[in-house]
Amino acid sequence: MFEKVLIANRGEIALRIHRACKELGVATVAVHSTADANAMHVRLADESVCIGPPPPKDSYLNIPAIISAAEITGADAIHPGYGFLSENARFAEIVTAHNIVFIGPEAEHIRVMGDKIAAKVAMREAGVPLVPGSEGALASLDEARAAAERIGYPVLVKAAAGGGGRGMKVARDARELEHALSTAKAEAKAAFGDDAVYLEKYLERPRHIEIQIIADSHGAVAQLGERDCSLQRRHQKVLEEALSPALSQSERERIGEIARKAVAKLGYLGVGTIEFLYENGEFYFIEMNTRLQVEHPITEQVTRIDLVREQIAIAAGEKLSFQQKDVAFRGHAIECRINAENPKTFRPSPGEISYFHAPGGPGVRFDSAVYTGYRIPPYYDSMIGKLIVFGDDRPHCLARLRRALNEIALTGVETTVPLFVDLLNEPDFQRGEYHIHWLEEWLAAQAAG
Amino acid sequence: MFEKVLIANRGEIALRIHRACKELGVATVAVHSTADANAMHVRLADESVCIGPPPPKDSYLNIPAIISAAEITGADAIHPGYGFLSENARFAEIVTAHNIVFIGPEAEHIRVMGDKIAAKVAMREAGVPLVPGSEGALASLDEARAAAERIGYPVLVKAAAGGGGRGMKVARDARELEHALSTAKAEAKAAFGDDAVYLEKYLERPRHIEIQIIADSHGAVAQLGERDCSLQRRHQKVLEEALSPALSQSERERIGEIARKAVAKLGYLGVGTIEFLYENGEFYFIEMNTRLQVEHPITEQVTRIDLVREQIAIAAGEKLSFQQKDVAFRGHAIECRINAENPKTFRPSPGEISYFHAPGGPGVRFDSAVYTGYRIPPYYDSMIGKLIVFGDDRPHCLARLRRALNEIALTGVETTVPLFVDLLNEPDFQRGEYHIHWLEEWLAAQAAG
Amino acid sequence: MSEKKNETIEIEAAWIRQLAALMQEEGLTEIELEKANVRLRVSRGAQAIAAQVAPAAAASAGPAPAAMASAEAAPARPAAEHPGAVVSPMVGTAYLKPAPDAQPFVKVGDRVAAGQTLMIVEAMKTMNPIASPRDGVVKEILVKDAQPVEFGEPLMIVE
Amino acid sequence: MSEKKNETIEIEAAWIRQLAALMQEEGLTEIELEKANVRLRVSRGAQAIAAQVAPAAAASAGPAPAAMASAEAAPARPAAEHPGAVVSPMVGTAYLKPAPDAQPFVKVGDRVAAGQTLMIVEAMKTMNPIASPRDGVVKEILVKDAQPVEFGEPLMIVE
Repeated sequence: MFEKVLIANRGEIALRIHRACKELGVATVAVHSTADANAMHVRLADESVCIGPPPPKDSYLNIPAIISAAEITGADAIHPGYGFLSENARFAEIVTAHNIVFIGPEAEHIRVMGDKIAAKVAMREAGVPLVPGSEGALASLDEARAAAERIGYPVLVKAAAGGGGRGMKVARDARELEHALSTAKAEAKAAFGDDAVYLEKYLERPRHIEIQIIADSHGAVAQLGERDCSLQRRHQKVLEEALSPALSQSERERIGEIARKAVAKLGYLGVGTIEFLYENGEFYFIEMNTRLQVEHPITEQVTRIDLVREQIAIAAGEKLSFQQKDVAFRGHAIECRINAENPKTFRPSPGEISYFHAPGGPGVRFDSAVYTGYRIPPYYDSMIGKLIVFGDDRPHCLARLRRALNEIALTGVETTVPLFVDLLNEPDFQRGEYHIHWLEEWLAAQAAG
Repeated sequence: MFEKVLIANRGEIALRIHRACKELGVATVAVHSTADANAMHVRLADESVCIGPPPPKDSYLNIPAIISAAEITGADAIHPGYGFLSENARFAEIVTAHNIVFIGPEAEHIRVMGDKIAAKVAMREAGVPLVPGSEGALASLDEARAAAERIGYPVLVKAAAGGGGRGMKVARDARELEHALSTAKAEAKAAFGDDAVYLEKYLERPRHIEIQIIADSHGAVAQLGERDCSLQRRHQKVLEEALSPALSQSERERIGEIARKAVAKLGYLGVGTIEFLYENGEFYFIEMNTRLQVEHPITEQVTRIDLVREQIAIAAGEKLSFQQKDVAFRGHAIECRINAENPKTFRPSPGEISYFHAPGGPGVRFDSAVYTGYRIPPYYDSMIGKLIVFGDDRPHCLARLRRALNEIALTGVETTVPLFVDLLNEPDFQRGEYHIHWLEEWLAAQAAG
Repeated sequence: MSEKKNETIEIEAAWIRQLAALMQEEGLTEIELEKANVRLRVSRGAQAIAAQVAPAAAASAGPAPAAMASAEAAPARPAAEHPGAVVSPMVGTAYLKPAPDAQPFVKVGDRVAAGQTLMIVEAMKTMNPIASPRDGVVKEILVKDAQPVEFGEPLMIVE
Repeated sequence: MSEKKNETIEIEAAWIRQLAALMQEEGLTEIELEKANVRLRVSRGAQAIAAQVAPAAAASAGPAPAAMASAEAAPARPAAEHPGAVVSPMVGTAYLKPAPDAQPFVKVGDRVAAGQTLMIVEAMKTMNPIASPRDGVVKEILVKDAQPVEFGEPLMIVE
């Protein structure tokens, strides 16, 4: 195991990593910008180093400063958390070149998965389903019809040179296809000077389902089930559930096994997440995140596996502490991302937290780096805590979530707590019937009164 | 299920009950003394009623005031918590006579178990092992020898009329018995004017092992494993573990089954705890607590069963939500009772908590009713919170406990947090090798320097 | 002498007066003094209020139900501290009349004698007469007939 | 005499006045004093201050590691705010000499010109010369040779 780990991040994830290190008996180094000198992980860490001024590019994204901090403190590993440098292949290489262990996958895997096209190619080769489409441009209506039959309606006609929604038309059946094709071609010609179009499966109201995977350096690979992260606003996840209320047990096992096999084939190391769109029983690859995920705790709650501890142990060359057959799911977990924002307008509300009291009691975990008297700096994201609630089943989890939301005492800044209270009263949410557009539609309806 | 539950208690257990009620969708009534007007459970409850001045006899033990509060608020059940009126059979009867449900066992069971002798008789009849002894006074040395052979050495010669340690002598073998007998008789004669003595098995360094049981009104009875509460100071539990580091799996199953059968035979209702002394593989009944136990959360953590929720549901006539065969133990849990006391002298330290921040992260639960700005009233006990930590196994649990203790920020009053930090460094504790006298011996050694 | 000293708090009362005057003079908000086995804390306004406000503020700005207890308690406070307040000695139901169709025991403006029954608080089917603590006039009746009352809740102002 | 001394708080009253004056002068909000079996706490409340004080108190009074960051940072602050302070522009290792066996770039009392190299901060094998921001005299050198330095850490005072 490592002697000393440098945590190249801030906020709740820096604290989460610190906690895992302390439980492993590993010393911690907190690096921080001048704006975070009073942050909780800085106060709790064994050592701390100020690495730069508030702007991320000068501190949390400042590779030389972080490497220097590791060198002057003698850290033997760096944990990048999520965001910032966590998916920067060059950073991983530089860390390794300085004989420091990068707690994450190999740089090559970060690089491939960071490239949309390369990632899709790699995943297809590894047996992961993509959004089906025609191979290349369509030469004729007949070819389009054949492709659409193969893919299944509805289909989306897209300009090969396109972007921004122009040259995109939906066809719900063979009758609509001819018109969609000609309109898309005309628009594409007008917009891009190129009328080449192709077909893709059109997903109307998909869910966002992601599979947590973990692999050690001894060949063991496991999948830890899915998270349903369909409740999003502007492509930001707002609330996540594990397991998904929408998947059947056979769907769960099928996609989990696909993900596990793909990761094994890739020779991937550490924790990662394969994200899918899910509609009508089918899964379609979106991307793979080669790092710890914000919402990892809900997987921890339903599997009772400490992902950060496993991740660090794997980086230190240890074996996974469990096997796939030991992974059992129990109960239901939900995470709410509580932001310092107006719950209606989502305008950020930085400032001083004049009073804070965390919710407690059975089944409630609050991962947060804020405290009474903490001043939320305006330079970084607005998340102030993750409320993670576990229940015996989904109804119990919802009841507990309601009571936990009610217990949070936080004054001085606005928070999104009221949004979650409202969400709990919504029948669609109570039934687990939602998709990736649901939250924005619901917010729009709420705003309209 | 009930509509509205009155919580006839204060502090963390009042909050614990409030949380269980809210998760069941039940409204809560907090009753409180004038000293507790700003208590957290009072602030969170749906309704609150001030029932009297600070002294417990005028408020939390004031039966008419509590019944009146239930009547004016229309509560249909009363939860007594632990302490105060929780084991007062008369209170249970009065509550019932007012057509309010008492959330606990029937008055008769409270009464029997509250009487030391009656409890032993009932338990023996129900097949529970007691501390073996001679039946009645010993007529001769021969009779004493025969009894000692049957019981097994060491034995304790006790004055039948005795008390306070007078007329008590230990005999470690047959040779010592004659002298012990004559000395005890002489002392008994001198002290009580009666030289009748009897024999009992002498336990030198027993552990305190207790079995959590639960029974519904439909005949289902389950045992939820043991808690090891051997770390005590002045008969007060200080730290508890589930499961015990000392029991083998077969011992665990044997005593659990004995407890379960006894409770079934008694026709007991609700949650209860049968306490035993344990030495050399044998268990000896001490007493049965007919209420929720302070340390119930560690059982909740290793079984994932919400005891308070089950308790309330049972009182409402519902069936146990699980069967004995569903009870599985996973991982290890420890509870530290954190008191507002000097960690060396144990002198209470009431006053205002000028700053409080709870420990958090995975596997940590802090059941507490204190908050920043809370003034600990001098009228009640000094417990300010229960730190409950869960780990995959005991070493992991200890590592997590260490890091959680380190995170607690609490100023303004002294706390026993440093005691637990010291305890974690103690090899005997690390190995789980301790007994009911260990903590006091250790504290004495620490004090001696 | 030492016995007597422990039975009265005359000395301490004098200290409190002195400390209160000092607080005024020096613009202080709190003085704590521990001396000769006596511990005293004298406080005025700001600080004490801050301590009380913190939880209340947290509660009221937090989700709804938390605010209630303090909100309910708030209006009661001034009346309870009124020098003429008669407070309930128990939890129960206040009755202003001896029987549903009878006249009330007293009404606002009535002159009452010490010991005279002002109302009844019923608890567990027992009728507890509330006696006037002094001779005076009923200035205000703070509860309605058949209203539930808490311990310490002001019932009436008699001056 | 000693009895009488214990019955009045004249001495303590004088202390309180003195402490109040000190609080005023020094802009303090609270003083605690324990002396000759007397424990005194005098405070002048301000809610805002209470809120700011809290986290620092929590850190220092809480379990050990929490105290560290603030304890370490504390002494650095005055020097960093000194108008003549030259602070480190990066994390790294400070070197006072161009080579292990060479003379230091500057020593206390030296007169330096703006732009003159005062020391080197090495980060990732790169030697970064630290130039004097002004003409002046080296008043103080705050780091040792080969000492690790943080971003913003004061290295030298040049006035």
